[in-house]
Amino acid sequence: MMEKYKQLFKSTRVQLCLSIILLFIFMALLADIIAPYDPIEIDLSKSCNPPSKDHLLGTDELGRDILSRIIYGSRLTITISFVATALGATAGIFFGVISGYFGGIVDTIIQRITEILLALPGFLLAIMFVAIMGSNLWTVIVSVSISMTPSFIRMVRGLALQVRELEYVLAAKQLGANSIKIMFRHVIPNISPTIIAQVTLNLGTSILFASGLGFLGIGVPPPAPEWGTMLGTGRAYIFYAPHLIIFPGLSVFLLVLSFNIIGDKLGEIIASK
Amino acid sequence: MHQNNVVAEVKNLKVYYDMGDRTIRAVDGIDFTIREGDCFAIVGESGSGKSTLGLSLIRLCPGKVSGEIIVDGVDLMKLSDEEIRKFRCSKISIIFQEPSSALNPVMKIGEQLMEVFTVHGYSKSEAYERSVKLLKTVGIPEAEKRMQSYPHQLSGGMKQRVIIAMAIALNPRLVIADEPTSALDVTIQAQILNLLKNLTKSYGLSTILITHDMGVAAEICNRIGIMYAGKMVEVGELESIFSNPMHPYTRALMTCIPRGLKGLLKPLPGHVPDLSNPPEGCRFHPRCPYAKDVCKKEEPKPLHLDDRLVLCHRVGEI
Amino acid sequence: MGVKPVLSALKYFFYRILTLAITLIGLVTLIFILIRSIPGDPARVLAGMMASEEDVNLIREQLGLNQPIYVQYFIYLKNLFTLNLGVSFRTDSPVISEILARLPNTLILAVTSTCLAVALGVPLGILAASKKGGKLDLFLSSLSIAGISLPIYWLGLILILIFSVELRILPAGGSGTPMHLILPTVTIALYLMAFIVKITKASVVDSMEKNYVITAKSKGLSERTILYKHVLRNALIPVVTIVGLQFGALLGGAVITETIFAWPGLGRLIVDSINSRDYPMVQGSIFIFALLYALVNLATDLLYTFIDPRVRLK
Amino acid sequence: MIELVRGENLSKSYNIKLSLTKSIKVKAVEDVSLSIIKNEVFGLVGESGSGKSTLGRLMLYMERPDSGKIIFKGLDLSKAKGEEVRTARRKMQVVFQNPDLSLDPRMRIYDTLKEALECCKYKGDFKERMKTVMEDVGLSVDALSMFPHQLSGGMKQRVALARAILAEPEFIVLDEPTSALDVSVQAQILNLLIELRKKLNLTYLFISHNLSVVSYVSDRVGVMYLGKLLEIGECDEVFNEPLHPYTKLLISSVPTLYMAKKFFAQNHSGVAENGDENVSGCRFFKRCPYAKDICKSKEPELKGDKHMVACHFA
Repeated sequence: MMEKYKQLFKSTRVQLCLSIILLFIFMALLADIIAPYDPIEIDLSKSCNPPSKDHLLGTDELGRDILSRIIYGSRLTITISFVATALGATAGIFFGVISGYFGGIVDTIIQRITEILLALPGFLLAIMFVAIMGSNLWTVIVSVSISMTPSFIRMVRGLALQVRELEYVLAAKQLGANSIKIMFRHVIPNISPTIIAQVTLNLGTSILFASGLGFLGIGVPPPAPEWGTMLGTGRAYIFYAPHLIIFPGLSVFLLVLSFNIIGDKLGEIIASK
Repeated sequence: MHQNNVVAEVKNLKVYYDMGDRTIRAVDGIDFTIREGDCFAIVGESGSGKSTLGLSLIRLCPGKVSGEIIVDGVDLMKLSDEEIRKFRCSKISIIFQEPSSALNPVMKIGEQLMEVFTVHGYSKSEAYERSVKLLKTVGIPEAEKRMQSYPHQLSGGMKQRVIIAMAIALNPRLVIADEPTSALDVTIQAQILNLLKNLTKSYGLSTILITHDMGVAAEICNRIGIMYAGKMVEVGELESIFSNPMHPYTRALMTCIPRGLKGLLKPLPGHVPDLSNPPEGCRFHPRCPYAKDVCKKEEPKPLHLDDRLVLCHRVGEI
Repeated sequence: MGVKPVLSALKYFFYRILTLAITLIGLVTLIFILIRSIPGDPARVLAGMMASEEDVNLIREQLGLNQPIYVQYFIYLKNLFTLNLGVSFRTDSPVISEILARLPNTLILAVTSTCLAVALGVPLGILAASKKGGKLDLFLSSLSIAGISLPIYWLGLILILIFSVELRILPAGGSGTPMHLILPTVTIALYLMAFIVKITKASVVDSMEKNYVITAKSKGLSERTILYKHVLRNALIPVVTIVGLQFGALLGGAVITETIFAWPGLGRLIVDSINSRDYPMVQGSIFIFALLYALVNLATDLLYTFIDPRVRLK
Repeated sequence: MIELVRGENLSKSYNIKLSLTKSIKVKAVEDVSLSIIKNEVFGLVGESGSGKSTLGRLMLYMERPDSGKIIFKGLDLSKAKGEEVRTARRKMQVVFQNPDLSLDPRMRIYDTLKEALECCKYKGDFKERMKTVMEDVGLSVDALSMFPHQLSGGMKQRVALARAILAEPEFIVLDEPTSALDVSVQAQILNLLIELRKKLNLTYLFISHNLSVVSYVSDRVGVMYLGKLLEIGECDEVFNEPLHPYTKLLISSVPTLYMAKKFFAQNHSGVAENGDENVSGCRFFKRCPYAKDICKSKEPELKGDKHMVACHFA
């Protein structure tokens, strides 16, 4: 198995994508040091300046440095993406494994709830939650994670259903191993490759969802330099200051693309068994 | 003994798979001849290269194939893609192991069967008539109704009958059957073997039966070739091989099979070698109870004794 | 067809309608609980902070908030399923009529973009699969993964930048003429097409490795015939299903696209209502979205049973 | 003759989905009683769908029967307490058909065996015990540090056997233990099984579709067909003088190295079908050349003293 993962890092495309992701994480961690300007301070005299020596990516409608806002924004984006995915995946694995492994009434209840959440397309579900709960960083994180949980439960449940019927699990049961041990020792490790691939793809999707909410004006509220929110406010100036929308969108695109390429490659490697 | 016409001749056939860092020599220099009316069994364990051999004979093998495959006087290796296409099914056809995956699940049986005729120039109506007749020949009841069925509506044995029907549709010179009954239950296996036996007789077909089961070979074949690690180690008439196996591997195969006799079996130690790195000299020597120094160093040359061919240094000594 | 198979198909259909209804009830129950669980007076929440005391009282009356919680719940359910979705705070007109006025616009957008995406995506996916490993495949696959990763709101803005700001050949937003339809359609279609290329290619490649392809080759069929006659018939079954499901998901994507292009559809209605805290409208449009989504999924499932003989209703 | 395990009137059925609306109940095992004597090898033969594997799993109490009971050394498992059942099940171990699925691919052999010892709450030195067991099954201690994919099929089956005997069982169900192996390796495993049984005083239930293998290892055999035991008796007797027409068909179907008489098999053309087990009479009725009216209407009982058969005309 390890050799398979080594194969992943050998691909130049994956190396490139990993560097992009690391670059953004690095920006998020060191934003205070590397950002040239304060991301929130308003200077109306510099409103909508095009890229220049002083402001490499230009300034926005309120005269704030876009580069600094993107650097600080990576903090929000990376946080939202990792926390929301971690929450969604944990809930998905927890309920999915329980549902698939134990079956019975627990399974039925979890399945019905999953179906209810799947009654709306993921993005609309996220919109519904922020609409009701209000918009701030945490409601965005929770909404995005809830929107990815049901499909995660479905996937994990399916995998767990397969593994629980496998001979080595049956043999362990016959020896008297208890269910918790079997879950942690056999079920979860053996479905983990597929989960890892899915998590990687979800990291990308959660960025799209979170910044999509921001774009609609119901995500992380201004003045926070969230990329989607920047796009949403910047689009009013599209006719004379296109740089306001080009760079935040490009950041979203690069990060999502990187996660998607790695996730795809992981999926390919798992399938090549 | 046989003065019959030669239907197929395979000379120095090699099939290599290039795996990047290593080469798997699945078939490594095999010769044999099929005469009219022959049913030739190729017997071997998994990893012996027997299925690769079967696929390469009809030029469907993804590996690198070299040597000569002469069927009906034509060397298949020299044919263009277009020519080999026309050759398939009309002169040489194949029956696969898994009847459930060999048929297209979303096409009707009739459509799949008629295709064999239409692609080789028959009209639609003629194809239909012949297909129905064919289904009756292979023992499928209610043939007209079955033409409209989808594969999942048929049992495994019935599907295999359909596949056999496709293989014999154009009355080819040579039919290759690759483990045709391994996926079937034993009572169904008996029915299918019986069908194959009858068809060979009534159609005058020549067949190659690839199998891991000596019993199946004994059931319907008249000649037999034993494969081990990409080599054909012994070839001869069925009865003579069974009464007097010369190669130690052939002997081992026969003593490995429980035959209702009590007392311990004499198993072979070890397992089939890795074909990307086969042993030096005779490939069987690490498992052979009679191996001597020469077996470890030199590859044995084919030895012809009457109608028999053996690949062993120690023929006659053991 | 006899009577029995028809009955069994009907039974299946009713079973699906029933589960659909249960799921929808579940969803609206969830919304009910969520709204009630927000701290404060639900009537005040629903009316918004700016509303007058009169308005709040009116809402309290409308929703039966003076009555016990279970009575409220049943009133709420009854109202939803009779499509009595309340009155908009913003426009004072019934929610359902506003929604019905917008719905056709959303559907037009979804249908045109799906058609465009399928018409381009499926052939390109097949092309990529048939040249698997080659340069064309690499190009198409890269394009497809890039398309899936593109934020749809950014793509829309970039298209406006090119075609409306720079080239000045297409309107940046609004509706009314076919010209207005082009940019939103292309925006959605590009994303969907990227997705369709990906799954079509995967499905075709998968089918090409199946044993029946070898059987077909052994019959003497040409590669071309095998691709069109054998492989595609199998490979396109999952594609149809996934496109159906994506069509439903498109309704979600419509929220963004309609906002970018000021397209007067249901998606933009939701966003506008959220921003103006028009809760009856939000609730009503989400309910209608869920209903539509469920119906599209149901239709997809039925279509699937129709095209795949293995699950065909007997 | 001491009885070790007894199954009384065991039944087990599964729901199988045929299409979206239709599902049927397949009676995998129906009203089967089987008593296994200490130290014997009981061979269970049958074709696919005969229910032989299900019966094996029921005997292990791995699956709970729908009705009927399992009695292990005088203890009725359906009435026993949880801990008693666990202890009893530990004394009944299993080796499965597929060597690739028998071992967790992500665990080293050492960890697989360690898990078994932990489950049995083994008090002694783990390393020592593993060493003995590995020797018993003919593997070198070096294999302990390997992952399953580094071992050949035969070696994996040996590890599976090692895991089973670590629990010091009295009864082992061998579910097609050699069917996935090559004949030369199969012979090794069969000999090992015979050896271990003598050495460790084991009792086997040996399940296989391969008659020659069963006849090689078994003392007694049972023949199953569509969920029913049709014949039970001493191995030699059943194979040399089969009483049930199905047993006769089965035996004459086996391709042998001798040119045996094939009359019966050649003149037979039926298939076991789903649903055949639901007929009111004998389940072999449709395929049986000797069938009379009574066979259609009345189900024959399994009768006899030592050599039992379920046929009206035996």
